[in-house]
Amino acid sequence: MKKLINTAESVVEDALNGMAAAHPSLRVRDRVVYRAEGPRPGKVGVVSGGGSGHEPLHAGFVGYGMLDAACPGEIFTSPVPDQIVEATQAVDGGAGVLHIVKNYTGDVLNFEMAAELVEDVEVASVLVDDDVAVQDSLYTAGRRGTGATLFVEKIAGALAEEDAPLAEVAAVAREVDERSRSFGVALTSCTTPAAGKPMFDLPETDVELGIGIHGEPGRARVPMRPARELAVLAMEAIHADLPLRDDLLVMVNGMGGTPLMELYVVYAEVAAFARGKGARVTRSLVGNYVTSLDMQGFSVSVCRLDERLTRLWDAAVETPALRWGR
Amino acid sequence: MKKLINTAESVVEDALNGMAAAHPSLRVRDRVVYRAEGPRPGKVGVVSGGGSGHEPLHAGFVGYGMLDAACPGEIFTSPVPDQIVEATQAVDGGAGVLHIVKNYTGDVLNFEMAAELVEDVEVASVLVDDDVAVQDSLYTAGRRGTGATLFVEKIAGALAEEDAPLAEVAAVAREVDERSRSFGVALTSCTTPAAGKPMFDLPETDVELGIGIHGEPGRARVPMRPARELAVLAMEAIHADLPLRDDLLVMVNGMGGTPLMELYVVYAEVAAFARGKGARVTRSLVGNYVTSLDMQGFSVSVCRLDERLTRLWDAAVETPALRWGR
Amino acid sequence: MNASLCVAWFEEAARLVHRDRDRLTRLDAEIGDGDHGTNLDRGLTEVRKALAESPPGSPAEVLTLAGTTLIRRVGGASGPLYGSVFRQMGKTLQSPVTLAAFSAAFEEGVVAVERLGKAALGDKTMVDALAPASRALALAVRDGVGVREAIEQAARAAAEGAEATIPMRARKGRASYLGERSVGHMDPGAASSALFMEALATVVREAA
Amino acid sequence: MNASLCVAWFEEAARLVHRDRDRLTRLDAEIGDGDHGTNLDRGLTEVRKALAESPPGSPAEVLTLAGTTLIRRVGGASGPLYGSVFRQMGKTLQSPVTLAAFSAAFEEGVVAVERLGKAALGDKTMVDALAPASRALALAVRDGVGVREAIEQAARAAAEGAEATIPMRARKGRASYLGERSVGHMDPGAASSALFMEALATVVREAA
Ligand SMILES: Nc1ncnc2c1ncn2[C@@H]1O[C@H](COP(=O)(O)OP(=O)(O)O)[C@@H](O)[C@H]1O
Ligand SMILES: Nc1ncnc2c1ncn2[C@@H]1O[C@H](COP(=O)(O)OP(=O)(O)O)[C@@H](O)[C@H]1O
Ligand SMILES: [Mg+2]
Ligand SMILES: [Mg+2]
Ligand SMILES: [Mg+2]
Ligand SMILES: [Mg+2]
Repeated sequence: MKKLINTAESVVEDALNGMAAAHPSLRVRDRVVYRAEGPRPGKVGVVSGGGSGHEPLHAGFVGYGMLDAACPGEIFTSPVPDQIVEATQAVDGGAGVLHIVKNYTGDVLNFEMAAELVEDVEVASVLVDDDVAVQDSLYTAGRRGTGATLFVEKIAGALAEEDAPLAEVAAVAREVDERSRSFGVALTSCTTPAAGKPMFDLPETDVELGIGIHGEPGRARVPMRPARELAVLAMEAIHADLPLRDDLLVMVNGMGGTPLMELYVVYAEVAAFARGKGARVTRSLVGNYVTSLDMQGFSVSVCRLDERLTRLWDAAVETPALRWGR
Repeated sequence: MKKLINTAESVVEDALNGMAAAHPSLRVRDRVVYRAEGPRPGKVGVVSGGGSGHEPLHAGFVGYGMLDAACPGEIFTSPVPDQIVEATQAVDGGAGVLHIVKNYTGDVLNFEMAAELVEDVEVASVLVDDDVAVQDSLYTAGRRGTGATLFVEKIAGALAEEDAPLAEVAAVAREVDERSRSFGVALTSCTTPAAGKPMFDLPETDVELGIGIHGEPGRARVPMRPARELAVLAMEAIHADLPLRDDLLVMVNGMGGTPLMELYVVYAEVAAFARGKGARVTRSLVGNYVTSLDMQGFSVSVCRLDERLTRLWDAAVETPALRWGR
Repeated sequence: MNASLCVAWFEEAARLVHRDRDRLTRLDAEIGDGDHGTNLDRGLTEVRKALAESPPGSPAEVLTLAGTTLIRRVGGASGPLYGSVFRQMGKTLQSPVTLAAFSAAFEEGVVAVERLGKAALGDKTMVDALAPASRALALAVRDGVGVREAIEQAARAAAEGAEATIPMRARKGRASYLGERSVGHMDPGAASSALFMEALATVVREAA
Repeated sequence: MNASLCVAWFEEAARLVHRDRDRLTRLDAEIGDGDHGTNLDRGLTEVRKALAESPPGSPAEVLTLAGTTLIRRVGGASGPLYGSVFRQMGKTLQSPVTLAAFSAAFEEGVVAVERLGKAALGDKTMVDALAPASRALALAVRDGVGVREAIEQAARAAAEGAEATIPMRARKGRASYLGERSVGHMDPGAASSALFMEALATVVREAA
């Protein structure tokens, strides 16, 4: 394993220092990334967080029209309650704070504990659980939160920017989650700095279907096949759970080690699949947004838009990793 | 080798189809990527191009405030004169067209031939040659064009948007090139779809210093070391050639397979180095912009800004891969 | 049990977890996300530091400080879960700390985890090591077994419980995402729970 | 030499380059960017297609069409360079196509590459195979050597020229970026030039 790090122990800290240096619009303090300008009175604060290793998620989405603060944990490890409490109290502008939490046991527990500890701030929580590779049943921890987290953060952030009340911001976040589904495919494993070797061995001939964003193996291993077929497998899984129709927001997301060129190859197939089902892809995103360290592979996330969600998606956003309209 | 492609032969075509589908602001025709809205009368057209495999360069920089057209060749192969002639004639708004050419024999020859073939359009050419790893001497093809290509395209594009005449747009492009330097480090080789295996073998213990963006081996192979030391090696090479002072634009660029987190780790060290030399990093960019397929590694590009260049850098840009101000 | 024995427990646990860090991480890489060893190692290092900085006067205070530190420093699932075990133990431990008092508090700790994690025996989690350990302690108290022997039995039960997770199909935590593919691997949290009990057995044996 | 022999030349060259595509690409990966084999293979496939679609009436027209097609379809450095060789040959080839006329046109082609690429003998490029081949042809003409033997000598000179690039340090093209590290590898363009001459020798031999 070769990585551009100083030490495995310091990588999260070092990367945060880099972020702070690169983006004057951010302020990093005690392992929390804030908008430099601080909370705006009357605006609901939007806070998210989770393990590091998914960059630009979440810290890259701190800024106008999206998050007020992000709490990065150690690599693949959810943040601790203290960080979340700090962030929540710091971004409250008097209108309460929304926690956007990816549905993993660790994230859920730490955000819950934080919500209990927060003082004098109204907190609402939304769980993101968009990954159709996991059955939501009594026999699992429920569906994982993956790519749709970006959709939830963008759209909830846009509504918060309009000074909507906490209940409404939480409701739109929940609505986006309900209307979104994702599915991921890995060509290679990822390597955490601490482990120093790949999480799993994936031979040259095979791919993992239905992976998460923490280097967990997927639901099944199948022989490698052309991009077109992998894209169809992912889209079939999504379509089976959420029939694709009307207006769609589609993200083809790289897992961190996949070149943009390949993501565009996948996007062409994904868009063709959606068209084939009679749906319209009216908004799209192609790139590395919700990653898994150096993993090669992709995930597709789909959100069924309506007019209001489209408007909120289009609203101005100004963050290190997502920016338009200003 | 596992890649998200359909066939090695169709990868450039398939990716362009994906780009066209994903970005309504682009129009792709006969292997040229244009702004959908076409040329604006009175504006100098800005055209670039080169081998594919460096995405988002160049096609991802087509749009308001940057390129009018990009000509992608096959993987690592410069485009043919026909494409460049087509693009040049299509984007001319009557004020002439600037060719931004990375200094490689193939790019130079094909752009030169195209410039000769173009009819009724005034063409100016600017060579980008920013890579300090190559000695500019009688014994080489001259310095390679790498990361600074982005700086040249952005700043020349901004000036063209202000309806400056061709000579001025060409002059500012040349000025940016003269004020810019780059240096790259590879942790791994890259694999072209056609070759199907890594261009060179790089053991777990070593890195290549002074690499280009086509998977060429570098000038030297040295033992792997912490990010801090690699960043210092790159910055020393740049500083030796162009003393760092006053205001700097700094890009820490990933080679395609490097996670964003690691680039931020490098950025922190690069910024510290510049500060140590008494320079001010007033503008920065961290991400995968000028890549080499799936290669892991980074390059640093530095441009010594003045007030005018800063203003042009800050001017609105709206492309798939670089966007601010609108 | 006095405060210093309780401190020794966490020191020994920290030593064992540090020694087995890579094994725990590897177990977690197989069916989770490969951070359990580093998570607990980091957390127990912080616990040692906290205990050294302001040495608590009673076992209950040791447990509370350890639990709080784990919650504040680990993150992930195991931080809140282990943190809750020890905080709950600290909260409920009666003085003087007889075996019976310890056993009762331990059971409270296990119940806290079961509640927080909504996990039951057989879900392939740390509960599968902790609950058998608690049961062994309770049986030892009932049968009047000596402290040292009782703790040995609890440690054995935890180790066996961890082994027993291998054929299980996970129903909680990340491993549950794998469905059938989680079968055939030991749960990393169960493995670390067995280390906690082994550490306790060691310090009790050495104190005797 | 008539038009069909000239067409046969490009067909045989296309066959050899296709057969050796991976070798050429590997040579280019060692000191360049690993696309020379696919570049030329693609280009010569297009040349065959163009020649089949509108069969030219004279060797000069074959050469011009081949050169133009290479320029229009290959890209990279080798597209314009090889394209210029053949275009220049087509432009200057005198009728009837005697060995002397062919030799003169070939020399014009080589000069065109040297000028376009600003490359001289010893720079570790295709010139190091093409120039010796041209010299061998000229000497054969001077000495009144038969066509078949003359072309064999030119092919041998090209092959030896390609071999001779191995110890050279590159001064042109991508390989020049490597400095000292370019030593010890055959230049891919010189290797493909040797294939072009081998193809010519084969079709001339078979035509005899
Ligand atoms: N819901 C749960 N109830 C009880 N224990 C759980 C639960 N979820 C996970 N665990 C335990 O936590 C362990 C994983 O801890 P760790 O790897 O540190 O956290 P994470 O899963 O967040 O990466 C699992 O092996 C399991 O024993
Ligand atoms: N300036 C030059 N003059 C003559 N031949 C050159 C020159 N530059 C490159 N070449 C030849 O071109 C070959 C490389 O061709 P190719 O790989 O197809 O193009 P590229 O270098 O653009 O990838 C080299 O091996 C060399 O023989
Ligand atoms: Mg974790
Ligand atoms: Mg090339
Ligand atoms: Mg884990
Ligand atoms: Mg080449």
